[in-house]
Amino acid sequence: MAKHATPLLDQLESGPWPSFVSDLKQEAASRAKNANNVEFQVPQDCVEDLLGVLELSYKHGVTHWKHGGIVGVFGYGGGVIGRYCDQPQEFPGVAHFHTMRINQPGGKFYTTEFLKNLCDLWEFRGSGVTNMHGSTGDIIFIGTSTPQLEEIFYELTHKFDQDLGGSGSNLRTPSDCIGAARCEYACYDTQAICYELTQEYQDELHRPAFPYKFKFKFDGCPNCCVASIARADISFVGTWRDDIKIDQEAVAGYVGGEFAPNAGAHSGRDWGAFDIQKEVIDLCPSQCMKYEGGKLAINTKECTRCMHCINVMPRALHIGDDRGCSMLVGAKAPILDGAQMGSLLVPFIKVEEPYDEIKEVIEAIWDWWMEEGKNRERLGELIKRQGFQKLLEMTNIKPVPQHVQEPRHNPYIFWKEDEVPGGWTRDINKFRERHQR
Amino acid sequence: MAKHATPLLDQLESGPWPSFVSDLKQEAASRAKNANNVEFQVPQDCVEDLLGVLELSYKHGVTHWKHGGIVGVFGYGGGVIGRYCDQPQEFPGVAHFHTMRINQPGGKFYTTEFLKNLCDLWEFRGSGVTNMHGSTGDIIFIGTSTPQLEEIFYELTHKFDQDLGGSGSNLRTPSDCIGAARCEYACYDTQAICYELTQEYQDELHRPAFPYKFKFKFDGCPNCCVASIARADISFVGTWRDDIKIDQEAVAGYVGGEFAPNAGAHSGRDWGAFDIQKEVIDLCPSQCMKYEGGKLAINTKECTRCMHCINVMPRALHIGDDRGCSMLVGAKAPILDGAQMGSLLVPFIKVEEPYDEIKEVIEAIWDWWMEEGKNRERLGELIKRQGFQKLLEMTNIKPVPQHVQEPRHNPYIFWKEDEVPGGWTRDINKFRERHQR
Amino acid sequence: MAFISSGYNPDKPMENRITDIGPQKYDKFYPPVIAKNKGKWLYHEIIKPGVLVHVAESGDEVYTVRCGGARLMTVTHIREICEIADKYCGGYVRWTTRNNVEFMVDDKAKCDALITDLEGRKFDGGSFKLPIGGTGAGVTNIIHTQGWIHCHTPATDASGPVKATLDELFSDFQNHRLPAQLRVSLACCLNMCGAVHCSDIAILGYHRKPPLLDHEYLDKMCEIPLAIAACPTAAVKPSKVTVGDKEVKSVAVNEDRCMFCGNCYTMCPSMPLADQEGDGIVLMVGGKVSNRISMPKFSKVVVAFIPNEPPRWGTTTATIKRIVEAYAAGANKYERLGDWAERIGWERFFDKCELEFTHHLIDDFRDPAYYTWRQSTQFKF
Amino acid sequence: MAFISSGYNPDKPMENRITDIGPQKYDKFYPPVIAKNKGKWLYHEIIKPGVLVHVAESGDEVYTVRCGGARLMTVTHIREICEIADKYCGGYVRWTTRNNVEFMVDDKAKCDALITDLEGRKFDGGSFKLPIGGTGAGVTNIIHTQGWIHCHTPATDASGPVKATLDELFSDFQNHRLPAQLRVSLACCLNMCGAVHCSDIAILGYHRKPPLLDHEYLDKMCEIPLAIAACPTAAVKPSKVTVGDKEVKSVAVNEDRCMFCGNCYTMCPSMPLADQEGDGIVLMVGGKVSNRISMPKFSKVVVAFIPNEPPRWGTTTATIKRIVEAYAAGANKYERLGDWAERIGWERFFDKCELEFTHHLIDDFRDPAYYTWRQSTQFKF
Repeated sequence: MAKHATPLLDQLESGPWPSFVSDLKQEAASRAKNANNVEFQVPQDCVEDLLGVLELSYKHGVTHWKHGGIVGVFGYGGGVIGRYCDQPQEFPGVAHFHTMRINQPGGKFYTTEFLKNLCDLWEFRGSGVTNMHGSTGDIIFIGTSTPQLEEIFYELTHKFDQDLGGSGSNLRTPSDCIGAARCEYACYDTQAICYELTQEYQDELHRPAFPYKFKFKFDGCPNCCVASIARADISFVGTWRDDIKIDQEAVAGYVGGEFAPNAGAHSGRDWGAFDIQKEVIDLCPSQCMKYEGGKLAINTKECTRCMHCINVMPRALHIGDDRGCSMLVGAKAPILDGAQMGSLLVPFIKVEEPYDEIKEVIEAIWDWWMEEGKNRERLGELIKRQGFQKLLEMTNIKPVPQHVQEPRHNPYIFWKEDEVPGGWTRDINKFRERHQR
Repeated sequence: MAKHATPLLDQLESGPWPSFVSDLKQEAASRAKNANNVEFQVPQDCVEDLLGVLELSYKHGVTHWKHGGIVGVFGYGGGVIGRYCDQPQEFPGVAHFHTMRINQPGGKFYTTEFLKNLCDLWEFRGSGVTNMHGSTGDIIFIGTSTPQLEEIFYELTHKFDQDLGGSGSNLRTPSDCIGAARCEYACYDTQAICYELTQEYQDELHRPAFPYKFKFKFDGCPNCCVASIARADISFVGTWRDDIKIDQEAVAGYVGGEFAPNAGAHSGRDWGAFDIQKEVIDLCPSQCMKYEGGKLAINTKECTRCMHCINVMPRALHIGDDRGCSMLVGAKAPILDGAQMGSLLVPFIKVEEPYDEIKEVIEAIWDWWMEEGKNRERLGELIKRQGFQKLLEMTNIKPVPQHVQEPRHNPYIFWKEDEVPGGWTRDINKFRERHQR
Repeated sequence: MAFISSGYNPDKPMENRITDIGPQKYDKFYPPVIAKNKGKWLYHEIIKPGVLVHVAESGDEVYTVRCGGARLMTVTHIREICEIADKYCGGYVRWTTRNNVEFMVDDKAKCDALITDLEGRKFDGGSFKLPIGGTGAGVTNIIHTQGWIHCHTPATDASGPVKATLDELFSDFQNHRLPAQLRVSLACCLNMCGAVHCSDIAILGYHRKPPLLDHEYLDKMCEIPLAIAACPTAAVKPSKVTVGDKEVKSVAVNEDRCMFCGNCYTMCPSMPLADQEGDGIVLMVGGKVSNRISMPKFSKVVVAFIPNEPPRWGTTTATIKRIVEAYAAGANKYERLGDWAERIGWERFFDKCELEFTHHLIDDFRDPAYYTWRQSTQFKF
Repeated sequence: MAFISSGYNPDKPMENRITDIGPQKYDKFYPPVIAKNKGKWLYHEIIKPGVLVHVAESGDEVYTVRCGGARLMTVTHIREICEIADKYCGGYVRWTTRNNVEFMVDDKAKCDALITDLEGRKFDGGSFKLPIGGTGAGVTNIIHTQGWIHCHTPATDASGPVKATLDELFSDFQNHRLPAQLRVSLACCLNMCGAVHCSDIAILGYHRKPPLLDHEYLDKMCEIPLAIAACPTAAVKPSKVTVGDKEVKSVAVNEDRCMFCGNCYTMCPSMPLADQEGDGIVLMVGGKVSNRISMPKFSKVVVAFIPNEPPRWGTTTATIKRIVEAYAAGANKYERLGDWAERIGWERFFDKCELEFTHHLIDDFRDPAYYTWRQSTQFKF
């Protein structure tokens, strides 16, 4: 029998989509039964209380969680978020119910062995409820008490060789797409650089010294499956500089209907026979393609590498061999000063160990932002405030037309004194010799 | 012999384009000769001095004109702009050299009789130098002295039934395109409404009571030949709501090469045979056209009236019969706060005497701007500062999707208290009953 | 419930301390077929919704079965996933960025048994545990934030509306009939932990009442200057307030300037915004992050407010369904929702989706608002 | 030079005063063929560059010969225009918005003699008085402002650069070889009396030195608070300055915040900006006001600075010529310069026009600047 009646939540058990209510209920039942005689280190009925407090929110139409206090593990400034229930008497099992962020592995590949170990640990020392995964990418452990934080950290580091992720004004846990591991579009090894930079910047990740949060995200190609361009302070998007490789026979295969376009992504409807002119050539944003006499031709110079043709004909077209990434900077969600997409800073850079050139750009950006950024000012907001020119200056990158979608339409150019012959110091009396008052 | 040597200006006499230097020289010579024994009321050699001071600017690379003082005609706050030379000893003929703005007639049609009268007046009481016309539209008389201002105004009003134009913080001289007078694209009579509103708002034109300048401009169709959309605080652009009228025979004439496309505008190059699919159908921004089986069809519901097809085939396509205009508001040049195009306020309004509905919109806008506008704040800047919603509210116009190019991407909606059930007054103690601190 | 030590000594926190080791290295977790063929994949194909094959230069193939899952997941459920992975996938499994679970096998033969197994697993309440789908021109899993289950600033729940929406859109999770992929996301307040602002459809929790002021405690619980500085519209000012017979330091809020963002509450727990009538849902549409064909773009607000309707948020899910159906009916092949709306014009979008246009949808946030108004005579009646 | 009264009595300014009568009524000046067919025109055709025929429903035709002219025009020149209009056009003539003069006749036969007459008229210096052209897919007359001839704030001359530019582009004034019409405009400072900000090519005078401060006279000649308020970047502050042995009220300018707009000078003549080395030309391109095909758009800054080079501004005109030739070579039929640049991408525009891209061209003016940076991986190398 459930500890709390949940008539509202119960209505979320029907329907085909996996019900988190059903899952929580099975966890509550499992803890109640405790078949393996676990010495639960947080209240055995905490999941019951979690359901109870959520039901109350469904009734009241508002949350019943309070601000966290400052909790954490020794020497780290992030990775743990305090959370308290605002009805602790009614729901003592979740009175203290902190979150821990566990740094996910690259590509979110797991062995079951590792996962089962985490499950055992979290059932034992926490609620057994997780997010797989949080928005930034971490595994999220939802709900434990303050005394368990160090214990969990100790077991993670000593037994599982596993660290926490970031939270607060620091480098947030970097994340990546599946990349070269299982995707033919990957222009660089997202997992390799994600891991390398995560390791290199452990101090920045664990010890908040930044004006605000800072995110790296790694997309292997311009399809941007991890949405780096919308949410990373530095977004690494794979690209290439040479020709798209064309297998003309495979092109013919698509044209002849042998292969389904877009890898079969449109199989749910009869869109008619594949029309390469209409579906590929005409949709090319730079109009750099031709299909004539049964041959496909791409004018590489005019290609903007949007991926459409490659997506439509993955057997026939492949990314070029001169690969690297574009770095875009400043993306963020709307809070506080409006959303930003990443703005292109480095059109092309090779992504190769030891990534020194990339690190130089990162560190130049951080130096500037740590010097000039206000409290809670994201990089994008600093760029807006001080200007894209300032970013170029601080990163020592030459302005190129690729930096802009279009040149400025206002003519308000802030010239600097050293750019103007004769400088700015003038003599009013000399001026008045030629120009009477 | 010229009074001042002008070796630099002389270099602007060569080349095919009409030389203003040659023209000034002929005027200077004419005044020197004075064949008609005119009793010049300003210095006879003022055009010589004008050439002299301009030559000096060419040498110095800067202007030699000073700020105007406050000069004008009695009872008007605009129409005259004071101008003084900063080298009056050297160029006494232009020491005082004020500008007068003469309100041009609609469509800038003239009888030579009227023009010759103006010439006689201006030769007699001024420099004889004009702008045909100033940027806003007026005839500009360049260069007279303070005592002549009232004399010129008296003669203009008494002899020529002609008033001054606007300057300063008032309604600037309204201007129009040629419209129905000689253009088959005109969706309303630009000259009629331009004249009517100019007369109706004479007080606003002559007596500055506005926060800053205010411009009306009247374009007969979306081709916008007077650029109203870029520079008028209220821009009236002709449009229609019903079908474009199609003469299928004339369409065939274009397709068959009988008529030159775009009224012959492309005659200077061999662009190949006219291709209606490529040149009309494919370029239609809303893709609402078809040419099949020798027939042209337009889906009026999806047409955005961009004029392209009509421009290309003026013999075959004609604007619809349910005509009126769109009103756009707030256009301005970059100073002070960045340029603005006009923003669509009234998607469609009939343009018919006595224009009461239009005047209602105008006056509602003025009431708001005069109440809320800061000193030197253009209407567009006020709309930016207080929001487009406020403009709709003050003009009592219902928001429609036509008002936006796209809906807001930030979710920062400023709800008003009366829109939110229960209002904003809440009791913290009641809140705390459900939510402990 | 006895306390059991991990070995950690609170008196000597630095003793044997291990820190700054980062995550496990990625390649320890690669299935063998992945480890072998990494960087050498030739092409892929979606065999049917939710089932992909990737073919390597070596001729190797990997079959992936993608399953939706609530991102809120218990260890019991994860253990079941592990059990499946142990049985069919040699002990490997992965998650996607959008909270899907992927089971990979290196042989088509193994695939069918796996699929049959997955399809048969249901929770006691009747829902699928691991429904197969989420590929191609369909709807995939909804990324979302915490909502009422664990967040202190939400304006709506997350898991509930997501479950209700995906029940409504379930057939499109398992089908490829849409013109292009359709990404739905939810953020429970406009802090947008989930960065939903570039989604085809974004469900956003929104407050509509200015903060309550707990004057008696405010100065004790908060740093007033931080609360003031937190306000992006400078609506919060210091003030003195009489509580009972005492004058206390507190703040005053210029309510007309409040846009309900909750930044003040983030800095100061004595300024709560949440309210049953005030809170609800904003719908935004037409965003994308891919650079395919068109450039990435932000989602636009098309429904200013829908009340919270727990437990199943009926108006929200019905409105979303209406938008999806209008998109499915109107868009061209490969055309994302936002590209469709731009092609037909937003005025037509509101028609086709039967949405009301209200003044709230007109941008009035700072200078760039201007660029969203219509500066052209090109529009449709 | 005796003073001759108009009849105005300065002692009694209101005596017989006529005011507020506005302009002459437009229809008094219509040629008969216009008056008769107004609102009933069927179509038009450009017979050859500069010569149009409009055909009315009645069958009437009006032939128009369009001539370029300097907008700065003396009465001698206007009288000559009148003489022509009297001879051929029944005493009617009109001007266009872009300072062209139009002679209209209602019979094709009258047209040829008119044209021959016009083509023969030259100034003593050799230039045409009334060159025929300015129609169709070519360059028409340049609209412009006053410049050094009559303005107190210019950063360049107007009539001179316009004459020099139109000499350079003259063949395109008389030809229809361009892909579409090309509108060139000039404003002698960024107050832009001429509203050149939406032109295919805009020539803009620009200062680059902050105002000189005439401290000794500043407080006497100016209202200091107005000068301070005039600054859009809040760079002007009140200050006290010692001049000789006297302390006077004046202003100080934060020069790093100055964008040289000259608003302070407009309010206060003791703050002049003009300087021979500092002043020069900015080139902007790609704007349009027509709603045809694409929406109206602003011109973009593509050359941050060219020094003033009187009398013929050689670098400016050569640069413009280069842009026009690149456009003529690259654009599609009907494609305006800005649409061409957007289609090929601005990075390609700079290549094709052989223009250098400098940091000045990146927008850094207020929040909307962000929207001009490249938020996509779509670009050309």
